[in-house]
Amino acid sequence: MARITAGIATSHVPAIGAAIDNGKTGDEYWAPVFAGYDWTKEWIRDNTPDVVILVYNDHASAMMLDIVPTFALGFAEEFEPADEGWGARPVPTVINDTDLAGHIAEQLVIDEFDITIMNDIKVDHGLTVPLSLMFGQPSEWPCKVIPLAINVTQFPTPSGDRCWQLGAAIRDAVRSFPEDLTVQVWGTGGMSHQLQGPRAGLINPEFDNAFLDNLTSHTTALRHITRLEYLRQAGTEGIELIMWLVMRAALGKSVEELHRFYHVPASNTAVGHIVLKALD
Amino acid sequence: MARITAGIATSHVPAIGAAIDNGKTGDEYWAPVFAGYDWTKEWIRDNTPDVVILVYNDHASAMMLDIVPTFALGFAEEFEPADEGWGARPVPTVINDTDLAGHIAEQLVIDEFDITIMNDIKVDHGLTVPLSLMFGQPSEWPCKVIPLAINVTQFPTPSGDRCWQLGAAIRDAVRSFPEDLTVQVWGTGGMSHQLQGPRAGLINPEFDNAFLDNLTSHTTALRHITRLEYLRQAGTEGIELIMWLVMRAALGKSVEELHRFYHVPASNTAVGHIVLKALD
Amino acid sequence: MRHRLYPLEDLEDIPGTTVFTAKRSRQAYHLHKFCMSLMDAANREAFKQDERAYLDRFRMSEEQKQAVLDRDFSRLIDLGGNIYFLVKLSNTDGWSTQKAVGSMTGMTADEYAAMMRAGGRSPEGQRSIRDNLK
Amino acid sequence: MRHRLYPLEDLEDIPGTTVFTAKRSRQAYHLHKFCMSLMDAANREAFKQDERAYLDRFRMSEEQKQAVLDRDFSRLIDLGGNIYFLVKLSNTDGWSTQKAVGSMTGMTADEYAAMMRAGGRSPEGQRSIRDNLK
Ligand SMILES: [Fe+3]
Ligand SMILES: [Fe+3]
Repeated sequence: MARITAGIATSHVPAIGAAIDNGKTGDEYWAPVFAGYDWTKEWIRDNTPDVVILVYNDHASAMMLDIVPTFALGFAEEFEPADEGWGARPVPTVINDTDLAGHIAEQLVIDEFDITIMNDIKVDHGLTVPLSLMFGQPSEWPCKVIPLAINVTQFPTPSGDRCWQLGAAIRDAVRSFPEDLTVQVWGTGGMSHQLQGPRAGLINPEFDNAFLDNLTSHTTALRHITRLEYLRQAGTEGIELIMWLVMRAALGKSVEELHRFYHVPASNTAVGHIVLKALD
Repeated sequence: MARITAGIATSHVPAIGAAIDNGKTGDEYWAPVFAGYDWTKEWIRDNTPDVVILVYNDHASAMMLDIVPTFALGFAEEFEPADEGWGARPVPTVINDTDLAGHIAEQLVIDEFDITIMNDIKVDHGLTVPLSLMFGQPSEWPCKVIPLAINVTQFPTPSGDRCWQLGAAIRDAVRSFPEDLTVQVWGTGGMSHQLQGPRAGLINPEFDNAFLDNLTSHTTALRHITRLEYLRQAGTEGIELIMWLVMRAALGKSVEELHRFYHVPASNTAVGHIVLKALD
Repeated sequence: MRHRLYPLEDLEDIPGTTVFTAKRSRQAYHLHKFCMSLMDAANREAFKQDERAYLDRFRMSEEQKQAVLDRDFSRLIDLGGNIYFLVKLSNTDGWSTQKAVGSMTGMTADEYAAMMRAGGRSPEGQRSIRDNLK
Repeated sequence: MRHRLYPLEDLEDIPGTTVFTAKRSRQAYHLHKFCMSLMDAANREAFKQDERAYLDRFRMSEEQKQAVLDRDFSRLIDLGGNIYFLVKLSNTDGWSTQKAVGSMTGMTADEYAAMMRAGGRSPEGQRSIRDNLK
């Protein structure tokens, strides 16, 4: 039986990827950012899952122009990194687990999620930066990855509560998969940031830290934060935090916080990172 | 306030489109098929809606290869007919009502449907044949059309009951649109047919007629026909009938049957057609 | 969590029927890419000029290419294909959908057309492989 | 039917903020098509060679073209643009995302960078236009 053992959430700022790719992780600006991930890089060496279900948003790299899916499941065998305007990141090809992905698709549709299956996507920094943060610069990623892209950009975006329901359904789907697999669910994006207009640069540490505080045991409040409230409090791009709720719901009722990190800034963004162990 | 006044269901066989385009509607083979639509062509002259929400499935013309959405709403200003391998059908460009489409998208996402917005699609026979059947060969379609494509081909397909829920939500969405608009919902595809394998050519008049009988007032039974049951009873492509359920649910509790037609065959398919008036 | 209303394996219990799944879609991805390329008149022309050379532009399996050259629709279904993609090929050839579909039944085009005119294939004995064995 | 938890108009009540909707996405469809074309190195090269000629390949409005030539990101947002598309342009120029984003704030790049290092823009007074008027 497959089981979800842990969840990881992290911001996925493109500049973090550039700092890694250009060997700047030791720079004065970047060193404090990367220090926040040292614990996790150590921990995950002994806790590498077979599969990561990686919840991210595509940043107008593979979707958003002609097609805007609410929930999109990557179903190709492999995913190459996208060229976001300055060449593709020099990172390994992402390898899917299509058996598990197919099972999850089946089960999600039975559970009345109207998912979209994507048979050909390039994956952008939203997916590859978290992999680099946790696994460094290997020649191959040490596990398979199922990309799950969520529309957080074009309104109407799904509600936080719908994302929670999706996470809970993913949990059920994984637990009903007969193969003996260790699965992690990662939620990416956030924390507070706004990348447009005169209000750009907004950072709300109070909101961010309350979110981190509540993520372990006070999740009801988080489920009911409206889309409007995210925009007001955490900036237009802070709404990416709804993807953390997919991860949290997938872990079940009880979790233990293993590690937490918060830092301002990375480029325009507040960086948040948390590692949660599933107890149920 | 916008209101849904009527619903139309019809098969959307490509050969019917070819018969129209090639002037063969009076041929011995085709005349009985087209006779079944005479009543409706007459009726719709006095009952042309402002907008048709046209529920159809794309037949690997604009989707299905790289992207397989469960529910896809067309959101371009216009849609050209697809070239399905023998040139595009000589029919007018389909013009969208993006105001209403945008409102429906908003409301469906609030109602927890995980729709996909398509900003660039060509529309195939699934959408254009019903328009030709009802409106003939005008130089412009006499109303706007919102394409709503449903995956009925690649498993997992949505359940009939999920389609019913979608129809009910479309009803709510239309009724909460402030503009004074007359809207029809059309469900297309079906009836029994199978286009593959040694079992191709399957036709089940008993199943089809029961479906037509129950569509007006005994809808609970129809909602719970499983995907497996459609395949067993109505053939692999007979499952297109789930799109009729979207139409029926959008009409509300009470409807009056204005017209009905059933004929075998058109090419590989049993042709069914029904016109329902919304009474609520 | 909602439960399946039937075991997934039951989808394989229908006589003469292959259910098109996400997995089969992967198997036929490049075959289907070829089929959809025929939605363009210039591509149809190029295909007609030299079928083999045109097919070699696509990362299809050799078996899939041969089945296309043979217009063996049954085999193409076996190799993951779905009829909605495959009719782009038969349409390119100027075949009717009835001709393409009928070619999978083991009947001649005339026999199949006659069966359809007479009301089509009866569902009797066509619902379940298991039940037929009883 | 679920009801909105807030009036849709409230999305316009946030200071200095434009919410990207399906409607705005339509307005910027061809602008965004241009932006995504820059995900290809050869296209970036062609754009750099002759920006105006390259832009003329796209059915963008004249205002959108001019705003691209001016690298006026505020104006591009006004004209329907979304930052995730627009950064393809700033990335092509070799700008950091911080430079592109900061250019919309009325601050110099150094001022904006300094604000971010000091903890970013406070949300105080930035939550609601209505509340600010009270
Ligand atoms: Fe992001
Ligand atoms: Fe069809």
